[in-house]
Amino acid sequence: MIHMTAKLSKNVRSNAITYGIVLVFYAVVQILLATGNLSSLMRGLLVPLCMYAILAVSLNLTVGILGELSLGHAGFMCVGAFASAFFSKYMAETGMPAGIRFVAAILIGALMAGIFGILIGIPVLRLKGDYLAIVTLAFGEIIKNVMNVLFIGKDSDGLHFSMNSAVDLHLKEGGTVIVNGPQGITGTPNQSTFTIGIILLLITLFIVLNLIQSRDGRAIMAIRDNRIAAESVGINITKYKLMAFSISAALAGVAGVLYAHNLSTLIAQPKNFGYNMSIMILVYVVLGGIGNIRGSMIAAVILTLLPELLRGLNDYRMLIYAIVLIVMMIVNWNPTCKAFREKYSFRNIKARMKTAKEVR
Amino acid sequence: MKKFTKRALGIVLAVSMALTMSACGSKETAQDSGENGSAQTAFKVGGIGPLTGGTAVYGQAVKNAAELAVEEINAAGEVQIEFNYQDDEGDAEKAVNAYNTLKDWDMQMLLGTVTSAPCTAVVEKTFEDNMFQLTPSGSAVESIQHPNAFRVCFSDPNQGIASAQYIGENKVASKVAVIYDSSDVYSSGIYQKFAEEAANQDFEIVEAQAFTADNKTDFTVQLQKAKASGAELVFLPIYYQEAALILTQADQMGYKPMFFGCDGLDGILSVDKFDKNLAEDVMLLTPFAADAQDELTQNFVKNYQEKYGEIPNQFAADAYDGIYAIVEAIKKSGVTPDMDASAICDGMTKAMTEISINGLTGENMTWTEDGEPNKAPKAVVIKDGAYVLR
Amino acid sequence: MGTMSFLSYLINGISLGSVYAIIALGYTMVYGIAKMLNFAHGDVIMIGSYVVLTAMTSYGMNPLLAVGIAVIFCTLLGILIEKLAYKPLRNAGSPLAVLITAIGVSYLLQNIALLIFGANMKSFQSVIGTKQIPLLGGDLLVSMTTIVTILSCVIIMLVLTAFIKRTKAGQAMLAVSEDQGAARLMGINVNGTISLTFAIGSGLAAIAGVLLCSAYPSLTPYTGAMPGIKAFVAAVFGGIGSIPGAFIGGILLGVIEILSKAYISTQLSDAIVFAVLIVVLLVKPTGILGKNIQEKV
Amino acid sequence: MALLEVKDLSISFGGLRAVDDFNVSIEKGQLYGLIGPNGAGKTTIFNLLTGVYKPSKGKIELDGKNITGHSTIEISKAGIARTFQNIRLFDKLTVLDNVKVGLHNHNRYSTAAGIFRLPTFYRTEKRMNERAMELLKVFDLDGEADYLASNLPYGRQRKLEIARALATEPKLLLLDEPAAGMNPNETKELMDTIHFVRDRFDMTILLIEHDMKLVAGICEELSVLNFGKELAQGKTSDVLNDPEVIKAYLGE
Repeated sequence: MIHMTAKLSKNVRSNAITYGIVLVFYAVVQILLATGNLSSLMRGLLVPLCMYAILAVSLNLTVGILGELSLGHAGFMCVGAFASAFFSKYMAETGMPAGIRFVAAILIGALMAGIFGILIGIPVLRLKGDYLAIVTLAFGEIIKNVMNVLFIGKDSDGLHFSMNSAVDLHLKEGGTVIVNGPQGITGTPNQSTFTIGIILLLITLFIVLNLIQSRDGRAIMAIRDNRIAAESVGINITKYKLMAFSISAALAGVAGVLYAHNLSTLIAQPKNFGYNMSIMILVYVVLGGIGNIRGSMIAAVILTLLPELLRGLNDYRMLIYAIVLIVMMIVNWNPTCKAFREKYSFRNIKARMKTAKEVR
Repeated sequence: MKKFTKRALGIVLAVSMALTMSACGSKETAQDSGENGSAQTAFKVGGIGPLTGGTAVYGQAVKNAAELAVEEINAAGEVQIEFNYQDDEGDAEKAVNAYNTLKDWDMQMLLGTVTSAPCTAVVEKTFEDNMFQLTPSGSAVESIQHPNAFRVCFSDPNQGIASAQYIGENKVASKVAVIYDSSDVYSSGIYQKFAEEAANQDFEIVEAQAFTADNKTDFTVQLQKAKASGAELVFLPIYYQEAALILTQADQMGYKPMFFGCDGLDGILSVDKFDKNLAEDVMLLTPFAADAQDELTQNFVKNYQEKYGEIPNQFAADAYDGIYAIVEAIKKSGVTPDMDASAICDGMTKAMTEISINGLTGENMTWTEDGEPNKAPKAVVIKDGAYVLR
Repeated sequence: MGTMSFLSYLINGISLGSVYAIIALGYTMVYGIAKMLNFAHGDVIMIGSYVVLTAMTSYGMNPLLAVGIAVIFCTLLGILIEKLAYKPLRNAGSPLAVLITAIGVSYLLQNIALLIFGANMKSFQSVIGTKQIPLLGGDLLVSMTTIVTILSCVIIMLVLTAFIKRTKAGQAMLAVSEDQGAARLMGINVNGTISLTFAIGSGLAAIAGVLLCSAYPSLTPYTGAMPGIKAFVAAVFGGIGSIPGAFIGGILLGVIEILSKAYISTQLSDAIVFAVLIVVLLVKPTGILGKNIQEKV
Repeated sequence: MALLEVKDLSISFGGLRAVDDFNVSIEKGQLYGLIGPNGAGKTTIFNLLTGVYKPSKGKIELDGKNITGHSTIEISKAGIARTFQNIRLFDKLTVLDNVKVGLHNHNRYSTAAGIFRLPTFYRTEKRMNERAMELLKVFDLDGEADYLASNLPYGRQRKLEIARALATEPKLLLLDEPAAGMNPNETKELMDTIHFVRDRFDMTILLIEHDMKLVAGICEELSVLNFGKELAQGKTSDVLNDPEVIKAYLGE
């Protein structure tokens, strides 16, 4: 009995620290904002920081908790971004209150990304390891590619679609092109704020952490650790894989909504929705600790800040960034480095001093 | 060990945050000294464009030429400029970061951004802050949709229409094929308007083939289709890097139509190791030609080449003109470096529509209130590896 | 015209596919032995191309000599990368650690090239020459580059297969790829074998770079990235770890890409290639020639 | 009626008959042994019984219900649980959570209840914790409930696997070489545990084993398998003295 209460409270404590970090961060930023002590750069980065943290946490659900390598996370973000931006633009003239519209946009972004997660997950999750990785990469690229040839316009007759060009929409007088193929969606209302970002991050954490520490989360982690054993005790592998994958996708969609409503232009480019971005999110997860939710959140923040802080290096900026990334990976993961750190970690030194005292 | 990772990450986070904060702290002291002590004597002009990533070549050209212009202006002495150029990797989100970095540096006006999509994102921010913005090459319509923003280059629709009109009015060809980059705002923007205007002109678009940023090494299919359609002219509203490849591959297939391009094609002759014979008879509608005979261009090309070892392209010319336009507007409006960005913006916005400059990309360039330049594109054709006015 | 243009599309597809195939060979070898996806492989190709270009234009070297130098350079580079960036993480406990590091190396190589050579595109003069060979009574033009590319690809594949089957080092590679632990117990120098694999893979990358840039003469610091990913797809297509698989996967990928451009859509060709990949993997979960590994219960 | 009825169970892999017309009938509460040389097809029979492989021929009935060709999950729900020859625990979960995964299908609450921490979540989790601790106590693992499963010593991992299997509330427990890798002391202890489990949970147990002492010590009946075929069947003492069996085991 003692053990399990200890365990529960351990989880509670760990969660409290995670939420606490976010809240303290929020409070510090609010104080700095109020006293005018926050640089424009930092102010501009607040929403992206929340967005990348959400992406990192959500991908960690797939990579760390479900144990499947996904290289198409940016694709779900793309779906969420486009679906919500389309909705916001479409509803812009209807007189729907902006606040309600934005909440609806968030839900639509999450829902659409989640649906894509299920649609893609059903075939994909039968594969394993690197094959699954490459197929998720392929899906991500397909989503990006299709977004680049999608034209949607609106006129008095309703919506028109084309996969060819804006001219083929045959819009009537007064009609507007909402999704303009490679030129994407422009003029999405800038509604993402830091407060909303933090709230969405907290919701993401709440969902992911509570899921992990529940019956379903245990089943998901059991599948990760040993699929065959999980099956033998009656765990429905497909169901739980799909659950983790689609929740992860839906949360990535939420990040996409933040992205779409933070910039007035939304284009599906290799840089923002291609495999490069998917890999970048994976970097956050691996650097922060696979399966370590708090770590991935912090890693996302550091790696987003790093290139901005290196701006002073001018031409050498990205070079140094690459080197720092490699060095961080080696320091974090190399067995010898790990052992070295263990040996000289603060806690161990303290413990050693304690035993030394006791001996005396 | 996970504990340690977390702690290490935490420390790095704390340090990095402290760094950012201290950066802004130092900024404030700088501002204080500016306000109290000796008045600031130089305008702080920021620049934004890609220095890394696939579009780095355009951003680097802008940076180089702008710095060259700033040097000349500072040497002349009438107006002093401090120039700070930030990388945006060609990405909208990074461009906003770059803009905010420049704001922390107390930028008073902006030359940028170089590419269209980031420009559309940044113009939203400069409008909010009432910051004067002049983009050398952001050509999408939305890139300068607010009154505080102007551009040096032509807009995409403008180029598309002008190209169609030129081909139609001069009866250059009757069957035209288009190869364009559908993943690029510039290229697809020109194509859209070109196709619309073509309907009014006396030629027919017999084939339109696209490629994407991820798939731009092999153009054989697009060329073969153009060939099969019997097009006499292939319109290339794309940048010269891809155009160089298209010309090479067309040559390998033995396909020799006329090629016609826009300002993006300029620079094709200066591609390292490019066989200039392949570009023989290529026509382009461009406001700038690196081997034009006027003194201004020749001096610019000479100085640029001495400094950077490359022949400047269209982007460089636009940036160079951009800096000079800014200086001209400064003189006209009478703004001073000790004014704040918003006041400068008000003065500059008004002055921009009143100035007229002779630049690399046009004589007697003027600007309209919606930010578009008035200048005539020159139709040039490449003969013996050099531009000849048509 | 119809069949003729189809034939010409097909040849272009095979030519593009051969380039993918050579890159994929490097991917697949490294994967088979080190069990890692070397995302930096495409960038080694780019570096190799720059070396050839510099050797030829700045030092006026003969093309073959330049290629030789590039092969040596890339071989050494491959060994260096392996020693510095990958080896420390070989026992890290998660294959993802080394994957991420490979991405770091990829960024590093791109940015080094950017600093040294600048972002401006270099037009790569074909080391092979641009001669056209008319076939079928002159209706079909095939360039020398295409022929050399396809031939090199076949030769490299055959040589590699022979190397692995016939030589001691090749056998050691096979053993390491089957079971590292067992190979070590049998006295095989596992570290050495992995280094050798990287050396060969990177040397191949130099050749792939020359062929890529001869067929598509444009070179920028980012030239290697997309072909690298495509080749990775090709390797998976054919069954990653399998040398004939990489060959078949590469050729198929090239042909599908060109044909879908020609007959479906130039804009969606990448989407189509990826969609075909997905279908293949769903039918054959380990690729066309991949070994089907049943997990033992 | 027998709890488990297996009739003419067969499967082939690429032409090789791995299991050929295997028949067995196990009564409720029985401790039944399945022995045979390496590669005789013992684990394959376990895999057939648990739905990992689909039989090419034959019939499996559990408690009068036909479960032939059912999926692993359905069979688990029908009441067959197993352990594995090479231990398969959820390494990165705690000992307690390993057992709680076993309790998964008998203690339910919705995903939403889990995420939003509805009262059913706390109620069910409390019940699961109590039940899991009870089981752990049976195997003397309660002191290590918070350890990661991978940190347990080998012998205790075996016990945890059995505890996890029991958590699914099976009617039939399949043990695949439970004594593999154990020293004589541990084996002795294991025999006591198996007996105890049978008595305490009123369990029917089918086990594969190489250790003849263990088999002779606890199994009431035996089947002997060689090359996928049944060699002998019956009372343990009879079977072990069968000359055919001795020949198969000791060779010519």
